[in-house]
Amino acid sequence: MRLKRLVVVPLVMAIGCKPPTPAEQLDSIVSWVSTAKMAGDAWLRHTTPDKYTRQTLELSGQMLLETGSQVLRSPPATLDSAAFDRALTSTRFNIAEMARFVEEKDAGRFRQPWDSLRIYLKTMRDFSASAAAGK
Amino acid sequence: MHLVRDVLDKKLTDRENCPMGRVSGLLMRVSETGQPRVTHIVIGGATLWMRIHPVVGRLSSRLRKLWGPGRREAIRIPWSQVQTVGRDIKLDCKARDIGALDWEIWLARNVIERIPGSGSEEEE
Amino acid sequence: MDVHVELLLGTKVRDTDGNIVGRIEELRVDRDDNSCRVESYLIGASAVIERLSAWTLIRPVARALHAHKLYQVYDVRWQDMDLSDPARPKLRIARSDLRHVK
Amino acid sequence: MKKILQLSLGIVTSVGGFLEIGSVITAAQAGAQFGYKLLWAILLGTLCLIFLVEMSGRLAAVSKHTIVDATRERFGFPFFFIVLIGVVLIAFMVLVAELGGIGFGIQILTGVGFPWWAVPVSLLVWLLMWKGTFGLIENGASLLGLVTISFLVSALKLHPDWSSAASSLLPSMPDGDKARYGFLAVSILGASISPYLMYFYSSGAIEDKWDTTYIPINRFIAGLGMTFGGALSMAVLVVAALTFQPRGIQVDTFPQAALMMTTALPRWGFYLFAFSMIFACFGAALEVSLAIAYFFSQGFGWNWSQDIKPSKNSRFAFIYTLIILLAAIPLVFGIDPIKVTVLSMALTSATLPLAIVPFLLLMNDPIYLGKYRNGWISNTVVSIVVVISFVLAVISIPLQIIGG
Repeated sequence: MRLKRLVVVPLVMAIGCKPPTPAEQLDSIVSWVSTAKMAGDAWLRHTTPDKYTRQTLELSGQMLLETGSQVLRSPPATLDSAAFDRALTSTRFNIAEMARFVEEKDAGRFRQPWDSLRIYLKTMRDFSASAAAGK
Repeated sequence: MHLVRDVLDKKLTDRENCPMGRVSGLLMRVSETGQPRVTHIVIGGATLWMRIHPVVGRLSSRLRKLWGPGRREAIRIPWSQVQTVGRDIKLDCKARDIGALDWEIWLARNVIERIPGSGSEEEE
Repeated sequence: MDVHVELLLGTKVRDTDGNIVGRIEELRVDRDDNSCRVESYLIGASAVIERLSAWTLIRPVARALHAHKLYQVYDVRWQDMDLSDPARPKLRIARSDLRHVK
Repeated sequence: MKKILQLSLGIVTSVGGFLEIGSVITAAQAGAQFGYKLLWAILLGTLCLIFLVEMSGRLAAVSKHTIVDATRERFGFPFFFIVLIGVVLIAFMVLVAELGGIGFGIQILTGVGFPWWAVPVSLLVWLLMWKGTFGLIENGASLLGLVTISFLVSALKLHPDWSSAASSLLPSMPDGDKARYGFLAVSILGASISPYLMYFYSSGAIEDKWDTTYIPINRFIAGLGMTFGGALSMAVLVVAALTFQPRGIQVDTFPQAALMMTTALPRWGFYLFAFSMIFACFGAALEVSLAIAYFFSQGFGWNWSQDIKPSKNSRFAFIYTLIILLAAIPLVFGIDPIKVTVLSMALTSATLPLAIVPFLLLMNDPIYLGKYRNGWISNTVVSIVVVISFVLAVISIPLQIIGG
């Protein structure tokens, strides 16, 4: 009995974890934009290594691309797909800019995309909230 | 004394308190008329795996015939060599001589002592 | 004939009528200087409790539940056990002649 | 005097040894998603662990048997074999997770990915096992683990809302995803009640030649040490609740977790996190691989001690060598240590009865413990927690998989 469970559970887990719902995917998008923001905050205070910051920003961008395209493939009814797509693209562009300035160690120019990230974070939060409310 | 509770699976030590495995099995001689007697303590792979399932036991003894150090059969220790049955079971024999340490020695020679810093250099 | 004690554990024992009495769970032995003689076999579910020495936990529970059946352990003397086929042990006596322990 | 020294070392051990990747990641995920809500799971797990650790020390001090010795002797080889498979499989997963945790710690410091660190890190762990004595491993690794106290400092600096934290010490239903909540509770319980800690601790008591005079000290170490450890776990959860939850950050990856202390301790937070993870996971990796080697050696009656040279107990040395090398392989192929961590913690909960029920029976055995048997308090607390974590695991693991 127990032995069986030991084998079956990991197998099931390995084969298929549950697919996330659109609301969860939007939460995840907020989480990644927020991560990029927080990593940017810490870098501006010179408290994190450049490489880590750049990698984390790149990871955020990549996760946004993946999760975003999943959302767009089957968008919830309450979501304005076109607006979301536009916001997502600009956010990703911003984060890519931040990563580039980290690589160039240019804190001055870094501030501009970092600052506008706050607005995109709010936009994404709104999308996520409306999706949650629509459900 | 209870044979299963107090003897089976207990740790065996030799004359010099060297651990020599656990009691894998016990042999009992049954005759038509007389009282059954426990004659041997058995240590050894196949005996142990036989307790899980006969198939596993047979597989183990087949593998043992193909590969592995030292003697091929299970080790049988006559009951008369049992000195004390307490926390451990103390036997009046030498672990090395009866083959209880075959794997230990084989692994030491073939694997462990080939890795630097195993501590084998210091005694020789 | 040599019998493996460890394989005897858990085998079902039948009485003279062929009914199952229980499983062998423990062997009582008497040990002196250089021999070890089997005195009796303990049969029944509660013999496991005996073997695991778990009475301190089980007894209060059994008492609270009035589960007297839990105490049923048969103590079969060596004379009464037929081990000529170790895979199928048989009793030489009727079930009613068995004695309880505890 | 020696005992006093041992006492302080014991406490240090538990402070350093309690926190590892499992408790950090599960507590951080719980805090990020549910705020303080899951503090009760840490409390419950820690309470159970206090009793379990005390019991394993007492068993060793009175009977001179480790848990593994006694399990094999009392329950026989077939049952022991089932426990062996279950415990070793999960301990192996935990080892993979810990090695991954060290690798991740180095990754965020250097920018070089953790798969590259898997082999060097496991070689280093192996080298310490090969050359180091038990005392060195126990005390050295855990002294370094003291850096994890920075979580406690961070939590205090963030000025948590004490009353709402205190009210979360009693379980309550969440507003959001209930399946996820249950799953996190199970993982936290599994991370707190790690059976390998019991095997490690009872073997340590034998290595240090404890006798019945150590019983009061043992009680003290278990109680105080595990309480400190539990407090550290709670601190991680509180920090995550205060930094990640308002920002909407979920801890899905390690680089996210690394930001945990950057607001509470702006200057050093990032590096303290990295070093906390490296040292804590290093200590845990040593403990887990020792526990696995102990499990085999004691179960089969081989010669074992961390204090003698490998050539004197070759089978013991062979087991940990093999296990550590094997654990590096999945990491080289880039398996995600966070996933392994969460899975192994939940599975720990699900298999707790397998490890704990026989142990509980042993602790009531007059032959092993005589008058030092368990009282009804220990029996009750441990059984209740084991039942809770088992039931939660059985309900929430499938829910987490199919979606609640």
